Amino acid sequence: MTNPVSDVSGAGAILVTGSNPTENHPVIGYRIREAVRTGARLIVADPRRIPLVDVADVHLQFKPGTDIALFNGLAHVIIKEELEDKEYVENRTQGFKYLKQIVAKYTPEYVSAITGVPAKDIVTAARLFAQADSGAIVYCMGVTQHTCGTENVVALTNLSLLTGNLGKPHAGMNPLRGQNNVQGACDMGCLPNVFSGYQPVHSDRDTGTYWRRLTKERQLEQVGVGFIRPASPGETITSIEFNQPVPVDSVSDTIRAKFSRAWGVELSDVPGRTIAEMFHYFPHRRSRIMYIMGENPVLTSPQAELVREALEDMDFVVVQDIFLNETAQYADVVLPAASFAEKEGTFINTERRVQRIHRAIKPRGNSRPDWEILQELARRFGLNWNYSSPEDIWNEVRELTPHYFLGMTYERLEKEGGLQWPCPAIDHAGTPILHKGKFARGIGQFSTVEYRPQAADTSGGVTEEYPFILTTARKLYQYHTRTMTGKTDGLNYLLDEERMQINPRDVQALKLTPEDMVRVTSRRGSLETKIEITDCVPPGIVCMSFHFAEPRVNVITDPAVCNMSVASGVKVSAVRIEKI
Amino acid sequence: MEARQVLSPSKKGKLIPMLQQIQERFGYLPEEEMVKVAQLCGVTESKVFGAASFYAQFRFTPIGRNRVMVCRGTACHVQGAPQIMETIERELSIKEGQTTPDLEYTLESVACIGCCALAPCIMINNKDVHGRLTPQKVTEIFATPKREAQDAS
Amino acid sequence: MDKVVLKLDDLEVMANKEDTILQAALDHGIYIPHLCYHPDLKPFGGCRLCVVEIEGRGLTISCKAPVEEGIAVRTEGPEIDKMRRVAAELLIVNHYSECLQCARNTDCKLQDIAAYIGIEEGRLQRLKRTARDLPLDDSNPFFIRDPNKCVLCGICVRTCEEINGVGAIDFAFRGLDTRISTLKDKPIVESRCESCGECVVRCPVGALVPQNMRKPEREVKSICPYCGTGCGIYLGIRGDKIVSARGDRDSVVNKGQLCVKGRFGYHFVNHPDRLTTPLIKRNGVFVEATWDEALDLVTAKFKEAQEKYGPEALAGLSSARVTNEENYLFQKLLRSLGTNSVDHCARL
Amino acid sequence: MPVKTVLLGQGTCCISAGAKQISAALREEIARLDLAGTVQVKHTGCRGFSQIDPVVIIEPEGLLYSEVKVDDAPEIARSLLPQGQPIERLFYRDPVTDRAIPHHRDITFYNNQQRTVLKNCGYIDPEEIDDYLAVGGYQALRKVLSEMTPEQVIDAVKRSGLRGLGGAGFPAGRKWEACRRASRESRVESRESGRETPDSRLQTPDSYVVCNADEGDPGAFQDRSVLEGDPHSVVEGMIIAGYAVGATKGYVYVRAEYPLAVKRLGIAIAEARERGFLGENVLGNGFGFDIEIFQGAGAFVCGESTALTLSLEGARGMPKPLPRPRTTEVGLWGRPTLLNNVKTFANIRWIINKGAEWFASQGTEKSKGTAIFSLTGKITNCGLIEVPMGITLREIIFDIGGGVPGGRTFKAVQTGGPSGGVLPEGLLGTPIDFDSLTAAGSMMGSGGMVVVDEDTCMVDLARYFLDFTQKESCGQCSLCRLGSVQMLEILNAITEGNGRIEDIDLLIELGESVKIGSICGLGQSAPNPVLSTIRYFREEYESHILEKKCPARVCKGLISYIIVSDKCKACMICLRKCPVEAIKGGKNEVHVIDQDNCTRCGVCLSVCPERFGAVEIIPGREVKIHG
Repeated sequence: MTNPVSDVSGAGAILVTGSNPTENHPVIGYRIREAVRTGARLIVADPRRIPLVDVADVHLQFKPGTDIALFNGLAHVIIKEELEDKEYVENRTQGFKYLKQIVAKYTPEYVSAITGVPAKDIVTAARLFAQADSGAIVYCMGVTQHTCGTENVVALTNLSLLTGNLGKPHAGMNPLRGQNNVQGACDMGCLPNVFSGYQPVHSDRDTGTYWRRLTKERQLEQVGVGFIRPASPGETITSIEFNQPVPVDSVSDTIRAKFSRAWGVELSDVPGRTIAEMFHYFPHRRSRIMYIMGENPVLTSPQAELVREALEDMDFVVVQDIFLNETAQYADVVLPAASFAEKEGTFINTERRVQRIHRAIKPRGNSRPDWEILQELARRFGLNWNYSSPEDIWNEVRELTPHYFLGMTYERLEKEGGLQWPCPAIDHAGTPILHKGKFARGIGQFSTVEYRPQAADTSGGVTEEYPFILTTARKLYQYHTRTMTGKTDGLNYLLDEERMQINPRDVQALKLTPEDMVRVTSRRGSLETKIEITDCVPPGIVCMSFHFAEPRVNVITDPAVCNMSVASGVKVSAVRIEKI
Repeated sequence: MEARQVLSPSKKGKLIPMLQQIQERFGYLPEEEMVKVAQLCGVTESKVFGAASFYAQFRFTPIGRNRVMVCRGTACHVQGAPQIMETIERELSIKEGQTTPDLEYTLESVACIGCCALAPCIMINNKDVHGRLTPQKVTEIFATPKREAQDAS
Repeated sequence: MDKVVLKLDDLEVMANKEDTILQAALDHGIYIPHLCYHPDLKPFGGCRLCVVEIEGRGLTISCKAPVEEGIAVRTEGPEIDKMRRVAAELLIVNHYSECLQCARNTDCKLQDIAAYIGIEEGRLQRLKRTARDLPLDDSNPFFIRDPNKCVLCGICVRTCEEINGVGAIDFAFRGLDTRISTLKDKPIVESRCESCGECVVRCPVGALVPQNMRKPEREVKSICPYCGTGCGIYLGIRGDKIVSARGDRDSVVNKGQLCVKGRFGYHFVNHPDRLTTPLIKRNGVFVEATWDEALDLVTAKFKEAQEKYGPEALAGLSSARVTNEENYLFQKLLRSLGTNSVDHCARL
Repeated sequence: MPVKTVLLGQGTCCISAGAKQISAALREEIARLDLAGTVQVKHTGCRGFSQIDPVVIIEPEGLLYSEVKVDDAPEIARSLLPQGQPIERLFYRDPVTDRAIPHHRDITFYNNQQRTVLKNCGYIDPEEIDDYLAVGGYQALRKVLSEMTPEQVIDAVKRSGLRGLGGAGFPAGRKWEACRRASRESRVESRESGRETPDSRLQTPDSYVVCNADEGDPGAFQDRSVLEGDPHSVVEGMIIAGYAVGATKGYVYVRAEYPLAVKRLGIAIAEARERGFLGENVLGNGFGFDIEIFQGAGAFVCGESTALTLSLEGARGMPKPLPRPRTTEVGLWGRPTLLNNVKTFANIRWIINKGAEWFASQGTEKSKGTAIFSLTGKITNCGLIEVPMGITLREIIFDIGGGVPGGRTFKAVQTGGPSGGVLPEGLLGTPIDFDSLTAAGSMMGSGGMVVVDEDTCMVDLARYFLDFTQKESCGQCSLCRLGSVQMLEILNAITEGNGRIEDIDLLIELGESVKIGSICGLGQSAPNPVLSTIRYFREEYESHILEKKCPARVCKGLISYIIVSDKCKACMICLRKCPVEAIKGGKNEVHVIDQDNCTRCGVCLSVCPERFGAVEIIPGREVKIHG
């Protein structure tokens, strides 16, 4: 998030898209409702009628996968009605004229035809957002988990730039992170291409993936299989004028050298595999040994069957977790870890705030905090690790990542209720709002993206054979794969089984009754599920959560990934539904 | 603080008129209809019920074919309305606010019918006013139709 | 912030211009009995207990009256005492008061008020209990609603509306029949209630209490382990078990608020299914092992594979649930072992 | 050209008494006699004298026929023939002198009144705007729009001394002025705040005018009569108010239990719109104003301004506690709102037409103009009256009302409905005005005036009113919700014979606390009937408690029905009708009521033939009749 959570309360307008805060980030949901009560205008852009729609001024119920058209349409209205923040656009951005050209054709009528949203609602939404004193954009996986996820974000960012909403209070671009420390995992360098603080490991910090860099010429053979869709010329990347990779060879070399020196080891510059590549479709491209700490990819990954196969196929799998989860069944060794309540450390939340956690009780049985296990292993590999506490580790992070964390001592974090990065010095107050006054890269770049319809042969393409779009979501009373929530009886009482949401009109057309089971089949796989009849989903669209092991929705979702962020496009899968 | 609240007159202001229309149609407020009203007015269902249950006009159970309203105005009271109510309760074997099991009668009291010169009085089905009542007259009013109803069943 | 000076009884105090008299008094350690006031919520003014007298103007309820420069406020006086006593007695008589069996015993605003005013048994006996006995609503697995203990302060209604914006409950009916109700007074679990428990936290009496409540012996500050919002929490500990979680009111992120998972979803920590010892799969079955056995095996296997396939053969998935320190160490370990294949489920 | 006009009251009360059928029959007869060309039958509102409804008036003679029946229609029609003669048997007979009075102008009930607001009620057809125009309707509006600035209008209302006739008597001019000020300020503010968005500009008028016609007081029906009899006068007053305070939208909040008033008001609004008195451009003046009817769903507390506003907003009508902004500043939808009663608005045209000074010349020093009461109860002439402020209670009850009927003795008069109090004979000299009535422990309130005689139990009357208010309590504040019920419980105990002597002091203590501690007028005034009856009729409470007797023979727990053996003719009627078979006896055997089984339902009394009069009620429950 460019802005703090508390900032949402005073926003003049809020655009929520691809996010269902009241169920998945309830406390942020409270803030949004609070903002509405005190006068904020709320625009919800979502294919589903999420609970926030009840308090929204406008609901833009677009067809899944047409995000770019919608956002470009909003930009079109803003530019046409001259509602953009002219001073801001003039002084702080570049590329406005290209944006203007690109969105020219996205008239409300044109966009309406693509998205199914009434033209007048597009106009109203654009005005509400642009005319507010401040406009916050709140989004989540509904925007990013698409094959064009990055482009969706680009189109959304354009709106924020146009209206001068980046770098001021009660505004900004606010992605909501799904898990307590997903931000921290990224910030700490648990990504193939960067060390902590996004310091590049190697020169290609663009979209390069392990597989593509190594075997560029062999990608094309995969077309149609659809595991990883290639960036064929003219299709996606080349039409984007976004963050052109800067040559960072010398930079990354220096950084690698820094870490190498500090850690006392040689470091490789071979790009690492992403999660999707670790479980590659072709066995010979997979990893052979997996060390899985606190993850459950068997349930969470798209085309989960493939993950299961890949795990079975691997030479050796280590799972380190607090429960014997579904993935652990495929492990050769399982290491018992301590839970969050049993150790010291820090988490980083969605607003970049580093916060302390404390040991409340001692680890269960012989379980140990993950850091202790890791240190034990490191020593067995002959590495000279000597951390006596998480604080030792944190101090190393601070030193090696000074531009982000240097100012954040445990003492300060404790006393000041957490700090938001960047906090590069001990007397630095942290950074609640990013891009204030100036962008990190100097000037805000409008980038242009075009809407591309889903081809009929791709997973999201609706055809006669696969007439429904299946989208995925999470629910209030469960969390992820239920490893944690499933252990609380009350939560299981409130939500104990998966039911696919389906519109009453579709129910009628398919001649279903509320008790019926249905078979849902995509181009990837098939499952059986109960149904929940609700007008939260419009006709033609069905929705499932991935909380339950059975039915496991990810056996049928699309593992095709976004070319740039490598996030999977699980939000759109064409399916067919049959009564059993 | 109260002035700052953004209120939308168009939707919420129709809440009570909508409930009145529903009651006009069904004779009471069915649950599904209240849910619909909530959606149309942009308020929660509990708010609709909170408002509906606040006002004497609204009912949540089906109403009898004949609606008996006993005036509880002051003039009627001092002229013996309580006795009239008791007599009707005895005649119909129901209490104020209830409906006979055969859905023939619903017995209610009303703040004032506005026929104080006719006190004590009752009104049946919003049109027939019976005034200057005594327990005896009440018995007569309910004797005939009740017998008919029994015959019919 | 602008300040004003006013007199509270015989004390001259300085208060924020936006404060009400009640806030100013409570800030300065002056107790004025109150039941329907809650600092997080807009004033309601229903309990009538916080009545004070502004000299020269007469009685007013202090939860709604703003402070003003130079006013002199009396928190006690014959008229105030009479009215407040009668109001308190009426509330107490109609409150189902089996205090010792109540989960909120010693933590009850009505008890505080009774103690402050000094309730006389003789006076109470003059009054009749006029409220009716109503059934409990224990449909929600996390809390119980007892309308017989409800004092109709409306804090739950306002919390549901002002704190989390759900609006699952409202006042229904009127007069003595007034009660807090869902649509048609159905069990709360059938309403749009999101089970966040914010109302339970704020209920001044025992009308809303957690199911199977156990008071903690101590509390430890932490961060909620669920979504990325990062709400500050206090874990309540009893023995070696977590028995409660509450929001940290000092946290700028959640200001004391929590959702259903954060407040009630801590049972996984105590759960018997927790892994307590390393396991090694032998012939397709997991058998318990010592740490040394397990770690030695891992080390050996990693080395073996790396020799066979090269360092690239190893890949690691880190976690969005573990701490920064642990994530950092994880990638440090893998990169130190020669591979950059480290990722986590950020995109899921 | 009609020579004669037949005026037929068609108010709710008239219709209840059969006026509709009479009208139909009369029209039929007139057509049959071929009189349609010379005789016009006109439906009007009620003329207020409910006691003698249905009434037929023949103009231009001014003849009044009282208590007309359908069967009288042919005879009335015949009397309208050129050679027809007045029908003497239908003349009103003065109950005191028993003299037949042919002309309505000679009837004491009318000629002691001073009708301003009710002037046209009963004379014009409320469903015909031309009737209203013919009596000078909408002239005030024309005058205001063509000659006066809003400030001048407000000034006139201020100078007239008009006080709100909804009960509290707040000076109307000051309210209008405050609303205009707030309305202008808020307009500037919303323009400057920059928070205006495309749709918010469309939807919110700057301020509102609301007419309170939620007449919930049991026993008051003057608002209804005005709306049924002269709806345009209210509409005109509201338009003028809208012009004065700068509002563009008006609501009439009227009880849904008043279907006829709703209907007539709807017709009046439609007609006014058609004639250009309402709409975007009133009388071509550029001023826009329209009125919508909102049917109140039945909550007495919605007479309170904030509760009424909440009700219009679709919420529970729970009054907002003080301190809070006035409705004139923050009212409907958060906008400045002028809320006045039906009668207040109906007075406006007179103030404009006849001048503020004319209005101010009537009434007393502090209460100007007239007051309207629904005079009911144990009174000879029951009906709606309009009298100048300052007239005494005695004049109303005895000169207009004709005193207590049936040779009974006047005991007390209750004014102000459930919020008011009871005044004994000693206070009959009290002049009618806002302040005097309040000082005497009662209030003007909504204008109910119920006369009670020796057969009315004051404890029961207090219990009755409290039962009403506790049912109508919004339930929000502890003192009103619980205190009023507690008081009711005590009164129930007293009327059932379970009272304790210390209960009287407890009632006073509770009553005074509820009075000072409740949020709104409903709670604050709920104890009035109890406190005033204790104040003036304490001995009645004491005899209930100490002697276990209800002197007025009302409270069921403290009375006995007996059969006077000398009078009983052993006719078996009561014996057969007794629902609990508590009457023993037989043919030719004097009947006796078994007191242990008697439920005191009163059936025996009502069935005992009047000529026998053998059943009597006596105070107390000690009677034991054995054998």
